[in-house]
Amino acid sequence: MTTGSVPKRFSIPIGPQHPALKEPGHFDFSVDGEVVTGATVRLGYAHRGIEKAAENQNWVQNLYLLERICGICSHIHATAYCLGVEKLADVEAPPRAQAIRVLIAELERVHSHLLWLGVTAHEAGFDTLFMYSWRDRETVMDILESLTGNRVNYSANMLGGVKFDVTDDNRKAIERGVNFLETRTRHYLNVVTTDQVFVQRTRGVGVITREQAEQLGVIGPTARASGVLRDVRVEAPYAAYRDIPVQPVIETAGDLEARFVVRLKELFESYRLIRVILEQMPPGDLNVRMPRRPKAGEAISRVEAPRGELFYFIKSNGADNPERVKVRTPTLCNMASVLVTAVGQQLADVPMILAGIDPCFSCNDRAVTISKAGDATSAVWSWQQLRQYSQAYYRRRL
Amino acid sequence: MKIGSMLVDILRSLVHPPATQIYPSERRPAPDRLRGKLHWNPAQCVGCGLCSKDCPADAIEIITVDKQNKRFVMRYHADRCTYCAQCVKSCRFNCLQMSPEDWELAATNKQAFTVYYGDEHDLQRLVERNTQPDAEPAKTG
Amino acid sequence: MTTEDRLRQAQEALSPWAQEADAPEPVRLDIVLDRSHLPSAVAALMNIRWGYLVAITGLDLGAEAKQYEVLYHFGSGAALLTLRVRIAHADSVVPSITGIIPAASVAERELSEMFGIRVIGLLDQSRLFLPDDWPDGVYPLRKDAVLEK
Amino acid sequence: MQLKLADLWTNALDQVKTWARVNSPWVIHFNSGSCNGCDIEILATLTPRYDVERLGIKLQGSPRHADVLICTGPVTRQARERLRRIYEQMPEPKFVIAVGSCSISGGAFHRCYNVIGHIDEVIPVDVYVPGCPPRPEAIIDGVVKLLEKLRGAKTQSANAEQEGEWRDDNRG
Repeated sequence: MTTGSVPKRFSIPIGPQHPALKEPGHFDFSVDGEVVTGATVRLGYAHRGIEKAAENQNWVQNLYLLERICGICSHIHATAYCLGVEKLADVEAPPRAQAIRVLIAELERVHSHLLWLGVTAHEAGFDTLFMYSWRDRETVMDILESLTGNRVNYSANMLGGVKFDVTDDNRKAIERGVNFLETRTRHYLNVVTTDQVFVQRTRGVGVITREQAEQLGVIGPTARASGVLRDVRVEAPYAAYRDIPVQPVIETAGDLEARFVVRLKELFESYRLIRVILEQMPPGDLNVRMPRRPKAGEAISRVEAPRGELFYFIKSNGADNPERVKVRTPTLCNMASVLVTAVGQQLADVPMILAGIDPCFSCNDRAVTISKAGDATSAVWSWQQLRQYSQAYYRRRL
Repeated sequence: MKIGSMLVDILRSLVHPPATQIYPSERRPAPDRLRGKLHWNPAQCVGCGLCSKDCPADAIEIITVDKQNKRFVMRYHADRCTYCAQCVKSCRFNCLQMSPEDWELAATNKQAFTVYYGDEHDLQRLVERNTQPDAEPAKTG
Repeated sequence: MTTEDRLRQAQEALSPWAQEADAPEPVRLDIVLDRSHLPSAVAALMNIRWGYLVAITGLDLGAEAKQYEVLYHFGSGAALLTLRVRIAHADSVVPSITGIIPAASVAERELSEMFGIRVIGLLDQSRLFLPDDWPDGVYPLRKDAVLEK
Repeated sequence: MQLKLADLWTNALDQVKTWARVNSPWVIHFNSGSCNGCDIEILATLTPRYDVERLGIKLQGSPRHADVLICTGPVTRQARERLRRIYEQMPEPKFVIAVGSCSISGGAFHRCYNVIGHIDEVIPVDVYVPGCPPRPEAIIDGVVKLLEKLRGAKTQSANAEQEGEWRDDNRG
């Protein structure tokens, strides 16, 4: 560093091991004072090469490999793959299996959104909310564990159906758990929209306008918080969603608060769906026989993961192994929005903005670099001036 | 707008019983469907090898001891296993089961994770065959 | 607007460039294009505000065909439009569509990294998610890639 | 006599050190390419239901403050150097717990080209916790097994010896 002149811009590297996020990713923020002027991210720490590995093992093995793309939304990955392969093989899973798939997908959405609520609250320094939401999340984890046999990576799907049935005991446990979670979610919705301390960290922060959202191709709850309806469950229903219509949740503000509200309101929709599925569970078999080699062809399957649209392209050449499996995860579409919206924001808000899209690096294992030069004027200030400025600034913010 | 909207939770927690489970001193029974360590029953096995073929992690090896009399030994790697239970579904003779009891598998060395299942007599024969220097290597499949 | 209407609208907008059209599923439409027409076709789609770019898929058609195929998936509601562009192994170059859809840069960088397909007009060609010490000239998703652990 | 006193003193100090270490291990967590499943389960052990802080375990943000490194996931090519660097930054004595099947053997990812191996090919591991992912209880069980090991051994020297062994293994 040279003395005599103050460098105009600092670059702040964060990661790959960092205290806030539990996943590896390297960020580089250039800042002008406290304002972010550019952001780059280097991912790939969790890049394992799954798409290639999928070409070298058989169709059944791939189900479990692809399920492990992401531990948080594992079931939805497996569902997308199963739906695609079943399409190729011209087989349809029985209605009861479809209903169980959707039931678990919605339970998974509940677990994922509650997890996100806690982690993002932790980013905001609101550890009380983090601890309480994770305590309540254990309710849905218990349900999933007793239903599927594992807390994460449920392995509920198999090609041609599901592995297990929903018993009366399960049904009762789910109903009890959902009732409890519904009252808790109402409480949390109240907290994130009325608690003054928290709202100051979220309202008007990291705004993605409707135009930006459309232009950047944002998807999932992040898009829905900006007033863009992108929900595969609504637009192109699959599995049991064809019989049980989903009411989309839309907010228009596009800021962090709206993202909280959208995800929490989606939880109520999930609770409703879970109740409806349990009520209207069709009778019948759990799975149908699948050929070991699906016919040659191409299939596309799109499903709605907790983070947004998940896209699978599967190509078969009639052999034991797939010819190509392409996975496009929701975080890939949303990551660009973070780096764009982070520019011009306070550095202290960046972790919140990043967490706001519910990023998942394991899903993503790709990287994005978007740099935008800030136009903030640089000047050398005395300590006194800086203090006055900061006080005035925060008074303005309040 | 208000401040401290979670204060009620905190106050309520003062009188509620704790949510914490004191795990190592008190062991809560796991759910029946829990997928723990794999167990193999050799009685029904015909050695089709579908379990090891469908295993996403190569955790199962079926070793043929005597092909004519259908004697097999299974080598199971608990450290490779993804606990997905595909093998249980693939087996048409219900030889495999995932135990809801065996899930505390932590160990300080890796040898503990390689487990041999099978008839005692077959295991003995396998050991003999492997100790003989000119014996053909154990066939897997 | 129904899904059929959307697909019809897309087909009409793309008709000047479409070499072949196919509907593998009722909600899907595949259109084969020449790579030189790709930017104008994508611009035509965006002009009528038809959906958004869902993904870009690369395919290696193998040693016999000696071709790559690049698939640009667009989604609008339930309708799914795929623009297919075929290029030879020896001449693996496609034009970039980032001028029209800036968010496509990620997908295009992935394509060039995994298949070694050169994307003309893509500004940032730096390494995306392969490791820093990855050998140059090895493209993992090519069928003939030699991958050492 | 003087020598004996010094011995006593070192012995007592060792005991105090072991006591402190066993009663309050500070941990750091690194994901070297895992699917996230183990990570959220590790996080779950910190939250009210399992609350490992009652065992004196505290999650640290910096490797400089940590005694135990909890690793998840197979080691990807890009994460290998970072994992090694974090391990090197930790003060002696240090211990490693590998959580999840893929961190022990590659698990479902053993066919992936960018996975160069498992944790114990990069750094020495003290306790292995298989599972995909292991339940939070099983992770606590792993930590407890590590603590038992610490209580039994004179940690500093034992660790040094073990590391020597590990290096030998690797050479061969």
